[in-house]
Amino acid sequence: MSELDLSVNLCGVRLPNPTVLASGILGLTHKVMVRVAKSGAGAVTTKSISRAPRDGYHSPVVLQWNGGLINAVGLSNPGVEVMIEEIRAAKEKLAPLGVPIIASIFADTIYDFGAIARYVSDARPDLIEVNISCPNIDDEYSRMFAGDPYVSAQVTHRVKRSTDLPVLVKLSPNVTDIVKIALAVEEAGADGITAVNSLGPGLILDVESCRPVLAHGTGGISGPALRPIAVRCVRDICRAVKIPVLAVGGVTTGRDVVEMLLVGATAVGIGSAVALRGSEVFATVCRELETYMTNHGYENLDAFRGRATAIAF
Amino acid sequence: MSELDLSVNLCGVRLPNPTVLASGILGLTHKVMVRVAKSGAGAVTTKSISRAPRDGYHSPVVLQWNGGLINAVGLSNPGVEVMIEEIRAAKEKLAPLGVPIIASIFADTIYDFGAIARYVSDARPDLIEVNISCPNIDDEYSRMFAGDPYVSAQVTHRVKRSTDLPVLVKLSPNVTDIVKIALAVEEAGADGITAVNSLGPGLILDVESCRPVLAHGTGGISGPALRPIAVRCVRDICRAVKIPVLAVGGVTTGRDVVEMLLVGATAVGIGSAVALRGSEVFATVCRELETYMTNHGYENLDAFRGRATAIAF
Amino acid sequence: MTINFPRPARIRQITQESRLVRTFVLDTAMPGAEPGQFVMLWLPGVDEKPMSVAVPAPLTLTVTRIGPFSTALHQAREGTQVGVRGPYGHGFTLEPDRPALLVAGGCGVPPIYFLACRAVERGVSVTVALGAQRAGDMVYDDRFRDLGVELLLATDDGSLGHQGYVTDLAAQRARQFPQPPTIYACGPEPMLAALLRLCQQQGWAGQFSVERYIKCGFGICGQCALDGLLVCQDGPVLTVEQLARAQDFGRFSRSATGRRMPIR
Amino acid sequence: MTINFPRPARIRQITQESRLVRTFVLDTAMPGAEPGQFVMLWLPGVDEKPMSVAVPAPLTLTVTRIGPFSTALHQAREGTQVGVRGPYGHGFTLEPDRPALLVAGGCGVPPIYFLACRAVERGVSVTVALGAQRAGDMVYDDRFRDLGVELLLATDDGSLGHQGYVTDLAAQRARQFPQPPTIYACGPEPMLAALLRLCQQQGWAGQFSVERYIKCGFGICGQCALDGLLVCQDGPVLTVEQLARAQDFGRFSRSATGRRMPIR
Ligand SMILES: Cc1cc2nc3c(=O)[nH]c(=O)nc-3n(C[C@H](O)[C@H](O)[C@@H](O)COP(=O)(O)OP(=O)(O)OC[C@H]3O[C@@H](n4cnc5c(N)ncnc54)[C@H](O)[C@@H]3O)c2cc1C
Ligand SMILES: Cc1cc2nc3c(=O)[nH]c(=O)nc-3n(C[C@H](O)[C@H](O)[C@@H](O)COP(=O)(O)OP(=O)(O)OC[C@H]3O[C@@H](n4cnc5c(N)ncnc54)[C@H](O)[C@@H]3O)c2cc1C
Ligand SMILES: Cc1cc2nc3c(=O)[nH]c(=O)nc-3n(C[C@H](O)[C@H](O)[C@H](O)COP(=O)(O)O)c2cc1C
Ligand SMILES: Cc1cc2nc3c(=O)[nH]c(=O)nc-3n(C[C@H](O)[C@H](O)[C@H](O)COP(=O)(O)O)c2cc1C
Ligand code: FES
Ligand code: FES
Repeated sequence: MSELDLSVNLCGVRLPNPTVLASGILGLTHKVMVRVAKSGAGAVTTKSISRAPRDGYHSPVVLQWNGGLINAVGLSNPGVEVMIEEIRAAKEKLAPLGVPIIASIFADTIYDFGAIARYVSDARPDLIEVNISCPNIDDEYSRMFAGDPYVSAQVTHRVKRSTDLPVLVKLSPNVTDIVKIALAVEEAGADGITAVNSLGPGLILDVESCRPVLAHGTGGISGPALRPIAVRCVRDICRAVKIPVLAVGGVTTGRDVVEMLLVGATAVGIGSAVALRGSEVFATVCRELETYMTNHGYENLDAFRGRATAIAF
Repeated sequence: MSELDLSVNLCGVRLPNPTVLASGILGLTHKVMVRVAKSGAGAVTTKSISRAPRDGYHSPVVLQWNGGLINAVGLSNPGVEVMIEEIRAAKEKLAPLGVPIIASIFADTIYDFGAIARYVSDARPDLIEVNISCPNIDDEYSRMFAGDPYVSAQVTHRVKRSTDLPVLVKLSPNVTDIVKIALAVEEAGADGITAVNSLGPGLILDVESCRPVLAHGTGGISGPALRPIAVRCVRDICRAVKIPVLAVGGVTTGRDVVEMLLVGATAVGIGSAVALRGSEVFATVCRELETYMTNHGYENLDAFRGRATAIAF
Repeated sequence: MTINFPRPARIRQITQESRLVRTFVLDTAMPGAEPGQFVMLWLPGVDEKPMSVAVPAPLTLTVTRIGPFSTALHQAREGTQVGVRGPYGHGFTLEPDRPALLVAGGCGVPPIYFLACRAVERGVSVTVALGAQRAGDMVYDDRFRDLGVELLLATDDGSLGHQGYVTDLAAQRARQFPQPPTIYACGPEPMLAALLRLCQQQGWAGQFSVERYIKCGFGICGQCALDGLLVCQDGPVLTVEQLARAQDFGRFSRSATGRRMPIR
Repeated sequence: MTINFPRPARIRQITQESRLVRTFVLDTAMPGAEPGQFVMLWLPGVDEKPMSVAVPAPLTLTVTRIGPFSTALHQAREGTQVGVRGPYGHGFTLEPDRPALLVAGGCGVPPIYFLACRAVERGVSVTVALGAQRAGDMVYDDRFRDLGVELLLATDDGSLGHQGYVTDLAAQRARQFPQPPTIYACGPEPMLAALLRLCQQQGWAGQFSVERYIKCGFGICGQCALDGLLVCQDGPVLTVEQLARAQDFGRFSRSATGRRMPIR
């Protein structure tokens, strides 16, 4: 087993293994991010960072149902000034471990995306992930940036001009044609694509009180229920673009990591599975991945990445 | 319990209870549809009917995963000439039971939707459901009609002019803004809306053979994984339109029926749950619904329909 | 519980049974499968078809080469990966108190072999009648002999055993039974239809395994309808009483579109 | 298993404990809950907040009116519908071989009561020290008296029991124990910080229940971070050793945004 090489090159950044802590999961404070890295993640992503601090919505903000999680956190975060300190502190501890940190950013205007990218770059995260795809902010910002190829490209442009760091743009599955958006952000200079954000939004009621169970009302669907949709999105995007894809959505087991790699993903984000299998999920999933590789005689991930896309279907 | 009235008026048609066999589930032959009605469904829908017979895709065409079903049947059906005989035979047996039959139709051109609606009307089903939202035909027809408000309205127009029967238009959750489509078909004269068809499409691989598990590759997601998305779609549509909504998507228990009614649905389709709970699911779900009504002192469905939409959220 | 999702498995052993028939032993099992139940056998990239369980552990399927799927399967080698889901359907119910006559023709032989094995395990003595066109098409006859059951063979050309229809041979033998027998049968529908008439005339009990076009296998698609019955769930094994009420039995089957087609 | 989804329940009984404190008995139970664990209590249309289990069956919660949520809850009537999920977190672990000193202040009293009940059930004798600002703010003292445990009371103004800090009272009593005690404590963080220093000086063991801003309750959102610890999962009960390593303990908490805020 020690012969297996799980490492990944994501936009020029080396990850010791393909599992990435997804944005919004535990990524608020440096000590917790370091703990997740020590428990086996190949990279960690911060919670999405806005210019000003945000309280987020009232609770419940995230619940578990039989398909996974439903969340409307409201992008709560302490704002970029606080978060760059967390990133700096995290990076200091993560660099010796060889685990990169991805700073997730979001803003409510195209212009602000640039400003915050510049700000965050000061803290030297290894990558920037641009969250244009949160499904829970529609009422606030009137629409999701990732719903429109032109707007998505504009945001990408602006961020690229504001940083020298590699930039991932995070897309939404809640669009009629995700490939169109992927091509637009690639064309606009994105170094990679993160696909996907949570699905929906969805709505679950408490039928006794006739109220939505989330305080916000609707919420994004993640976890196992999202997986087949995410796999299809990643497959479609990988077929269409040349830049690497960080695949996120419902990944819970080593088998699910393999599935994402088979359709062409470079690395694989894990979020909701932390609720299902604990923060050990990264190490566990890597062990399961190694078992698959051993059974098939693969020594590294390139040996099978994209194999399913090679078979025409 | 015998005091409870579960009956429903769907576009002027009386259903003894709000549960409707969804299109594509068992609805191919009259004797099986009669059996489903006898086992408790308030209405039955035929498999979607095309002009010419269709073999559908190779197998597997439908599988079960932990979130529900995934299917790409390829709209197999024996064609309208055969199906109108099935509808006639079914209607003869269903009418005495007081269970209406809904004829689901689809076509590959706007024009053909009209032709097939006219043809099907000869067999006097109680309602016509216009399937413009199958997620599995993209490659064939280059796009889904339900993805575009203008095209959806055109189809609705054409069908309305070709029949005197009440017309339901079946929408897709795979659009950026389902309310826009709902408003367009209402404006075009639809008597009601069926929401929603299956989600995605999604993709599940067999990681051993690196092949999709469905012969077609991708497939529509239905069952529990779809429910929160369907509830949100139904809520959004019921807020926006005045015509009745037949809510479909993941309904498996009486609680789920209540949830759909609370967000404003008039009746509730059940498909995948037949795999989970057998064809007795209709009777079972009605019993569960009655328990809820008894606990809350409701004597009929109007007593609580739309109650969650009344509470602003 | 039945898992409605293909489980990967590999072909471990292939045996040529006759010119058109091969037996495939897989490296997996279908514990709990009953005689008469079937699995859905998936050839990735090709198709998926219903196949009767011949032996549940290791899972053994006997397949007649007849069209694209079975031809592709016959081209498979040991080690080829397939997928299986099931077991599906309602199987045979052995009635231990009546003489049991098992009748099989064509690709109906494997499930009848499974039933014979079960009978022997339970100490129920059975008579088996197998039919084929000619000697070279007869399959599984030595397996039955190894089981030690009474075995009657019939071929159309008389090249092996009795010359004529297996149904006639079976009828003849059944009339000698001290008590009215139960007929357990699997084979082409005309054969089953003849047996149904026989059972009706004689007042014998019968359980026949019927084929209809199977897509889902778990009662969702409605494709396998035989009148109001779903062959994938209510069948494939149906009783004489059920079949007597099914107007299409022996007359009409359904194609992949669902269209009714006359049989033969 | 913990269900991370609010289960509907109704308020069956409400008791006024003091001017700002009410106890709510629900028509549901949290079987398997351990002392120190908490539930998320949902008021539909209002908010959801963590509340320590005071009694697991019927589920009983004691709530101090402090802000919008607790005020809305205090306005609830018998019959009001709420939702509960849990139990969450890591509770107290009774060490039966050492003298047990239970210290509580403010809204820390209910979980300490649950722990005292558990100790009495197990035959472990415990000493309980409760603190409040004045006599009218003291809650649960008669419940502890009914349990028959040794009870020490302290108020800031001396209007009930000892005048001064409950921490001093507790320290004084603990020094009289024949063996080094374990301190089990719940209350305001400055009180816990004082107890931590005491334990460190004296070499006593300690388990303290700590509050941080809780959103998810099941280790997903990271909001409850205390250094590298997640209070909703690793806590709320943490050991003296864990807290000694947590640089923020007693100094910084986090707001709903996740921003570090100085305590007091
Ligand atoms: C319950 C059941 C058990 C079966 N068990 C066996 C078995 O143990 N061994 C065996 O060789 N065959 C068995 N069959 C038949 C087998 O599934 C088909 O013959 C299949 O192999 C044909 O596929 P093909 O592509 O080779 O031929 P095709 O050219 O596609 O079909 C040839 C004929 O096979 C039948 N057929 C095709 N597809 C299906 C389908 N999806 N469902 C039912 N019938 C179909 C039709 O009558 C068709 O005319 C069984 C069928 C059923 C319904
Ligand atoms: C593990 C745990 C157990 C608790 N048990 C009890 C209990 O048994 N009885 C009781 O009265 N209170 C308990 N609390 C505190 C309680 O959750 C809050 O005080 C809540 O009632 C405040 O809500 P509010 O809207 O009334 O006040 P707000 O004005 O919103 O807040 C007042 C103060 O309460 C705290 N608080 C607010 N929201 C939260 C939150 N989501 N998580 C943690 N702290 C918060 C903050 O310190 C805040 O400054 C517990 C807290 C934790 C962490
Ligand atoms: C509680 C929660 C909070 C999230 N917050 C963010 C966020 O701040 N920014 C973001 O880009 N994605 C956010 N997401 C989406 C995840 O990063 C991820 O894309 C999604 O959950 C799908 O992956 P999963 O199925 O592995 O959870 C959040 C998801 C959850 C469950
Ligand atoms: C096997 C299968 C076949 C289907 N075929 C059709 C169809 O022919 N026409 C149609 O409008 N919807 C079809 N659907 C969609 C269902 O009618 C329904 O909208 C969807 O499955 C969601 O409901 P459910 O979660 O209750 O299954 C099909 C669904 C399944 C699972
Ligand atoms: S094969 Fe689908 S219902 Fe029987
Ligand atoms: S409250 Fe969310 S991780 Fe602890």
